[in-house]
Amino acid sequence: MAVADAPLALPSGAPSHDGKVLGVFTRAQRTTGWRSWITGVDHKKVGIMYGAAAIFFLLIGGFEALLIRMQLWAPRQQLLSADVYNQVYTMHGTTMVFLVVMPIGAAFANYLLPLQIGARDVAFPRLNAFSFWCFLFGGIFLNTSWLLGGGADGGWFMYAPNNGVLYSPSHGIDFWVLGLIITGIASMVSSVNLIVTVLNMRAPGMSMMKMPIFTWMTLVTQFLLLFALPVITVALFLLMFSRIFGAAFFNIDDGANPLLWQHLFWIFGHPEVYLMILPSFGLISEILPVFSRKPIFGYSFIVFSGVAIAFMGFGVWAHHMFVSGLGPTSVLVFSLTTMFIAVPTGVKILNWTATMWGGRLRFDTPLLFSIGLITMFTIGGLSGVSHSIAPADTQQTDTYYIVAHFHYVLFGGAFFGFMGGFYYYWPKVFGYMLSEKMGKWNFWVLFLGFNLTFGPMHIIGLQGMSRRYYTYDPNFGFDIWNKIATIGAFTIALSVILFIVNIALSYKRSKSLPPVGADPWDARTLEWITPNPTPEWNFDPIPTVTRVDDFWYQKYEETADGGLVKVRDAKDIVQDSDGVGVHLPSPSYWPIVLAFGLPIVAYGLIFSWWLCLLGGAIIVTAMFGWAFEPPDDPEAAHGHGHDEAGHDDHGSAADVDALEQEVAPVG
Amino acid sequence: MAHPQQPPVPTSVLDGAVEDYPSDWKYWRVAIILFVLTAIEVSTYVLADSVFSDSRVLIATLLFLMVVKFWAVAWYFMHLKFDKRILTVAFYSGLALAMVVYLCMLLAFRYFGDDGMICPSESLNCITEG
Amino acid sequence: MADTATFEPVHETGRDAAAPHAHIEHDTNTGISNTKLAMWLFLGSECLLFGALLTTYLLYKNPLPGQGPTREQLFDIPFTSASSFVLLMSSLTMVLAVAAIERSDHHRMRIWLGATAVLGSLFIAGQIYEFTTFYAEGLGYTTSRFGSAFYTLTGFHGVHVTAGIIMLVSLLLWSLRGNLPEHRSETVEVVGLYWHFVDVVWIVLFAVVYLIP
Amino acid sequence: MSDAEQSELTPEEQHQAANHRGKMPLLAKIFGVLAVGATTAVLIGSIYAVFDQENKPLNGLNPQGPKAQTIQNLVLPVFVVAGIVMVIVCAAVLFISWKFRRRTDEDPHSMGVQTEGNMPLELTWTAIPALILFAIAIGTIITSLELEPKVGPETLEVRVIGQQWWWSYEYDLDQDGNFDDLVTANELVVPTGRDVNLRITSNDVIHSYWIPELNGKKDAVPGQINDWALRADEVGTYLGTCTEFCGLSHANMRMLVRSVSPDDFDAWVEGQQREAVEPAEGSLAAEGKKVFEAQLCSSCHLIRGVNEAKVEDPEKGVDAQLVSGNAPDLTHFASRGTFAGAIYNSRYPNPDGNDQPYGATCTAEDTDACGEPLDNATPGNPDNPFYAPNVENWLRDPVAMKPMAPLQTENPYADGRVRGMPNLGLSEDQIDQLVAYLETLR
Repeated sequence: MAVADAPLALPSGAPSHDGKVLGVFTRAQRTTGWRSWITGVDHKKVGIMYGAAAIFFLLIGGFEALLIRMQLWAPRQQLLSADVYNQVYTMHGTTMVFLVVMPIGAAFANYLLPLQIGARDVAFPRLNAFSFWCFLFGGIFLNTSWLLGGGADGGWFMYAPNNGVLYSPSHGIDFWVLGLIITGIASMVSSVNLIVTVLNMRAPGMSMMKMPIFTWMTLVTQFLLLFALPVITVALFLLMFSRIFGAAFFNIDDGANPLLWQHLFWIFGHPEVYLMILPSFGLISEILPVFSRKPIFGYSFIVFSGVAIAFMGFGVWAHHMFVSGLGPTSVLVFSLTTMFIAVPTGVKILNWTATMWGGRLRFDTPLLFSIGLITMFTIGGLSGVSHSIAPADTQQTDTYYIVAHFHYVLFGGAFFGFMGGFYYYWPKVFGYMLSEKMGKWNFWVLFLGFNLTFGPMHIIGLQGMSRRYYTYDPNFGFDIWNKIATIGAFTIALSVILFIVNIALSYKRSKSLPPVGADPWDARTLEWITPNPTPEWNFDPIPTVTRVDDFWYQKYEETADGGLVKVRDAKDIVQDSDGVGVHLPSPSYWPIVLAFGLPIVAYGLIFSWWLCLLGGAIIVTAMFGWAFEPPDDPEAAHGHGHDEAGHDDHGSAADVDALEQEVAPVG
Repeated sequence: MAHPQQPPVPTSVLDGAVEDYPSDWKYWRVAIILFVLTAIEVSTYVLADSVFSDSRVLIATLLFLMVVKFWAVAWYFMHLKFDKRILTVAFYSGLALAMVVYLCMLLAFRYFGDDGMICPSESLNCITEG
Repeated sequence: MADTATFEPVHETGRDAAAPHAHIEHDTNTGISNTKLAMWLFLGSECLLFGALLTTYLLYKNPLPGQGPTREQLFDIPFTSASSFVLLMSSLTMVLAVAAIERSDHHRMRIWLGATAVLGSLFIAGQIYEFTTFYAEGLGYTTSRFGSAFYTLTGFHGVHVTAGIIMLVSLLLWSLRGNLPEHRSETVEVVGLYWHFVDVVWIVLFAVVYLIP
Repeated sequence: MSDAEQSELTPEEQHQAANHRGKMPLLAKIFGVLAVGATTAVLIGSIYAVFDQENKPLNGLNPQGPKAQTIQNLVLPVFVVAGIVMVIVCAAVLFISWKFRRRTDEDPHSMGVQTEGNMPLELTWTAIPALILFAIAIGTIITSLELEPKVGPETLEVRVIGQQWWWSYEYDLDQDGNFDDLVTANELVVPTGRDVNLRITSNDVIHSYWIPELNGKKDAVPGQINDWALRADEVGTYLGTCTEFCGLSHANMRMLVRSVSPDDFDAWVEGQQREAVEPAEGSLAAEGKKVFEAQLCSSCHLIRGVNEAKVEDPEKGVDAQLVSGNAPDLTHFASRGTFAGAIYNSRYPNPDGNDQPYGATCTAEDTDACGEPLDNATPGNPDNPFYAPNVENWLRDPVAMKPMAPLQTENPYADGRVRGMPNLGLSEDQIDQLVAYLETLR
C-alpha cells in the first residue's frame, strides 16, 4: 500500500461553493428532530428507518396473509373473488420478499456493519440514504396499485406470458414491474456501498478472517445482490417494454419463448433465496456464542460454507423449472447441484449445534429464536432436499408442500433469526431492553403459530392441493388442515401484536429504569464497545482489533489452564468519548429528492408522459445538485476537495461520495 | 482559468496502484494494435465468401479477436495491469459468472443446435424434448 | 450562506484540521479508494446486465418468417465498423485524458476529455442514424422478436454511452470552472473506467451482434 | 421488590430483575411445552395423514400406475432418511438445550470449555451428508432416466393442449404423426396396460398437467411440446388439477383420466369418431340444435356435422372470438361425465366413490342409487344418467359458475377476443332446448 508521505498537491483553484447549490436549496444541516431523519446520512438512522419501514410492510403483507388464510378457511369460501385473491397472494409474496425480509436484512446490515468492523459510517453515506428512500418510495409506489386499479395478479414469480397485457389488462403488473425496478436500484446501490465498506474500512488489525460472522454473511449477501440484481433488472425491463411499448419478448405469436422469463427470473430468484437467509444466519452466529458463553464453533467453516452457498446459489436456478420442459440433461445437472448445496447448509447447522454443546446456555429470548431457527430451518432444508430430487419434484412442485418448504426456510429461518436479532440488538439501538417475559411469550406463540400454519401445508401439499388456488372443493381431504393453518396464521398475528406491544410497554417501562448498561448480554463483538444507544460518531477512537471476539477478550483473559477469567468490567472498556473532533459526513437533501423522482417517472410511464418529464427533471436536478455538493459541508470543516458524481442510467455506483475516513488509531 | 503549476503527483500515491501508469506512447501503441485488430475483424466481412467460407473458422476468429480487444482495453486502458489485483478479481468474477450462467442458460435452451437457432414457435414440433 | 455562517460544528475540530491529508482516501484496507473499488464492483455487476440482454438477443436474433426484415437485410457493416472504430478510439482519448491529469496537465486533459465526448457523441449520432434507417426499412420496435431484442440491447448500450457523455461534459465544465484539483484526478480515472467499460461492451456487441453470422 | 432494595442494585441488576432474565415464566414454560407438543403432534399427524389414502383422489403418494410407482420407490426412502435426520437434529438440539442450560444455582460467570472448532469433526459432518446425498443422487439419476418417455410402436400418442381454463385432447390413433383422429375435452380416455405418450402444449399461458396417481406433472408451455408418459394398468378414474398458475380460474381447471379396457376403448373411439347424432324431428332437442346454430354457441364450440364452417370462419369463427382459439368440442358432450374444466358433473357419479369401473350399479330409473351429483372429488360417470341442473345453471350464467374473463373490450391487445364463456343471455326455453340437445350428443 502506498504511503501518504509524498508531497500532496493542494487543491488548485479556490472552492467556489458557498453551500448553495443551484441557487435553490441551502445545505441541509445536522439537526435533531424529523429533519435529521429526512436529510440524515447516518448509517444508524438509515438502518432504523429500514427496519421501521420493513415492519410497516410486514403488517401489510401479514394482513394479506390473513386474507389468504381466511379465504381458505373452508371450501368454496366467497370472502375474496378469484381476481382479488390472485392480487392478494401476489402482493403477499412480493411484499414479504422485497419489502420485508430483504429490507430487514438491510436494516441489520446498515446498522451493524460499520459498528462490527469499527468504521464511522459506510463508504458512501449519501448513497446509503438514497438507497433507503428508493426502497421506501418503491414500496409505497408498489402498494398504491391497490388504490389505482388493483394489485398485480400474476404471482410473485410473474410467469410469462400470463404477465402480458393480454392476460392481465389492469395496471397491477405495471406497478409491480416499476416498483421492483425502483427497489432494485435501492438494493444495487446499497450492495456496492456495503461491499466497499467491508473491503476498505475495517478497523486496524481486522483482517477478513477476524470479521464477525454477521459481517461475513452480509458481505456474501451483498455480492449475491450485486450479481443477481442485474438479471432481474433486465427481466423487469423486458417485461416493462413488453407491457408498455408492445415489445415481443414474451409474445408467443412473435416466436417468443416463455421460458426466457423463467430463466432470467430464477437466475435472480434463487440467489435471492440465499440472500434472504444469510443475514439471519449471520445474526444467530452472533447470538449463539453470546448466550452459550463459548466462541462460535468452526468459524472458518461457517464462513466458507456461507461463501460456498453463495457460489452454488448461482448454479441451481433451474430447479424451479424441473417440470417446464428443460430437457433431461439440464434437469439432472440442476438436480445434482441443488442436492449438494445442502452440504454447506448442513455444515452450518451442525456448527451451531456444536457451539451450544458444552456451553452455559442462558435462555433469553434471542437464544430461543436462534434455537427455533436451527430446528425449523432443518425441517425446511430437509424438505428442500426432497424436491431437489427431480422425479419427486414433479409430484411436489407447485403444491402446498413447496409453500410449506419455503415458509420453513424463510419464516422459520430468516424471520426467526431476525426476531432474535431484534431482541438482541434492541438495547444497542434504542438504549432499552425489550421485556424478556413478553419476549418469551412472543417466541412461544410465534413458534406454535408458525408450526400450526405451515406444518399442515406439508400434508395438503402431498395430498394434492395446488398452490395459488383461491378455492378448493370439499372431499379432497384438505378441509381440516386448512382450518388448522388458518388458526395458526392468526396465532402468528397475535405474536406480531405481542412484539409491537412489547416495544411500546418496554419503552414506557424503561423511563422508570436507569439507562441500560453498556453490555447487557455480556457480548463478544466490536459493536458493543460503543455505548448504548450508539452515539452518532460510533467510535472515538477507532479501536485496534486483535481477535474475532475482540470485545470479549478485553473483558476476559485466558488462564494457563485454558479457562477464562474476567479481568475487566465492560463499563471500563466501553468508550465514553464525547465525539469531539470526529469528522462526520454532512446531511443532504439530495438523496431523498433523487429517490422521490423515481416513482414520479414510474407513475408517468403508467399514466401520463408529462409526469415522466416532471420526474425526469427532478432526477436530473437532484443528480447535479448531488454531484456539485461536497459530501462535507465546506463551512463545517476544513477545505476538502470537491467531489464529482458520475451517474450512469441506474443512478448508482458511480457516485464519488467519499467519506473522510480515519483508520489510523487516534488518541 | 489558469492553474498554478503543481508538482506531478505519482499515481501510486493517488490510487494505490502497484506500478506507475505508462506513458502516452504506450497507450498509442495499444490503440494502434486495436486498430489493426478491428481492421482484421471488419475484413472478415469482405472475405466472408473466400477465406472464411467455413463459418466455424469465421466465428472462432471473430471471438478470438473480440477477446483480445476486450482484454487489451481492460488490461491497459483500464489499468488492470497496473492496479491492485483485487480490482481484476472484482471485475472478472462478474464477467466469469455472467459467461458461465448465460452459457448454461443458452445450453438449457439447446441454443447450440444444428443451426444455432431456437425454433420459431409456429412449428410446434421443433422443440420436443422434455 | 447565512445559516452555515452561524453553524457550529459539534464534532469538527482539532484532529482532522491538524492533519489535513492524513485521511485521504487511499488509507483503506485494500489500498484502493472507495470510489474506484465501487466503480469496478459496479462494472462487474454490469457484466451480468449486458449478459442477460445479449442472451435475449441471441435467442431472438432471427425474426419469424414474414415478420419484417432480417439481420442480413439490414446490417450495414462498413458503417457500423466506422462508428465502432470511433468508439474504440474514444477509449484512447479517454486514457490520454487520465494520463494528462496525472501529470497535472489540465489543458491537455480538457482537450482529450472534449475529444472523448465528441467521439462518443459521434457514435451516438451513428446509432441514431442506424436506428432511423432500420426503422425506415421496416424494422420497428414491435415488428418482430428480432426488432425488440436488437433495439433493446443496442439501446441499453446507447443509454450507457449517453450517460458517459454527460459525465464527461460535466467533468469538462467542472475543470473549466477550476474545481478539479490534482488529488481528485482519480475522478477522471473513475469516469474513464466507466467509459472504457462501455467501449469493451461494444467490442463484444459489435462482434456478436454484427459480425458473427 | 421495594424501591429501597431496587436502588441498591446496579443498573444491570435492575434490568435483570425487571426483565426476568434467565428465567422462563412458568406459564410460558407450560405453553412452550404445549407448543413443542402441538408441533410434534402436527408432524406425527402428517405421517398418518400422508398414508391415509381414503377420499384423497389427488394424493401424490398413492401410485396407481408404473410411473408414479417409480417415483414413489425413490421418494419414500428419502422421506425416511430425511425424517431420521430431522428427528436426530431436533432431538440433539433439545437435548443440548436441556443438558447445557445454565443452572440457577450456578455462578453466572461460569463458562464451558472454550472450544473453537475441531477439524476431524468438521470433515466428518461435511462428508456424511455429502455421502448420503451422493446415494440419493445416484437414485435420482437412475429414476430420471427410467421415467423418460419412450415412444414405441404400441404407444398411444395424444396431444394435450391447455387453455384458459380447460384441457383438450387430440389423438393420433393411426400413428401417422397427425393428431387429427379424435378430439375430446377435459377427460382423457386411455386403454389399460398401454403406454400413453402425452405431447403437452398450450394455446395461451403456461399450465401444468398433473394426474398425481399416475405420474408427476409437466408444464404445458405455449410454443413448445413437452412429452410426458402415462400408463394405467387398472380400470379406473384418476383425477388431476392444473398446477401452474394460469390466471383467474386456475383453481377451476381440472381434468381426469379414465382408463378402460382395450375393448371398451375401441368402442369409445368408434363412438367418438362419428359425427354428432341428429336429433329426432320436432323434438325438444331439435329445437336445441337450432338454438345452438343461431346463438353465439356455434361460433366457438364445434359440433361436427353441424357447424364446422362457422367455427373455421376466420372473420367470425373461434379464432376471432377466443384468445386461445379453441373451445371444447361438443360433438360428444354427453359421452363425458363432467364439463367446464371437469369441475361440474353433467352426469351422476357412482355412489360408492371414485374408482368404480364403467357400467356401475346405478341406472336411469334408479338415480337415487347414483348418489348426489357432487361437482367435486367424485366425477360424473358417463354411463350414469344425465344430470341437467348443473348444465342449466351453466347456460344461465357461466361466469357465476366459474370466474372467467369474457369481457375484454377495454384491452387493446385482446382485439375483442375473450377468455372463457360469456353469459349469452339465453331464455329459459332456450336453455331447456339446448340441454335437451346436449343430452343427445353421446
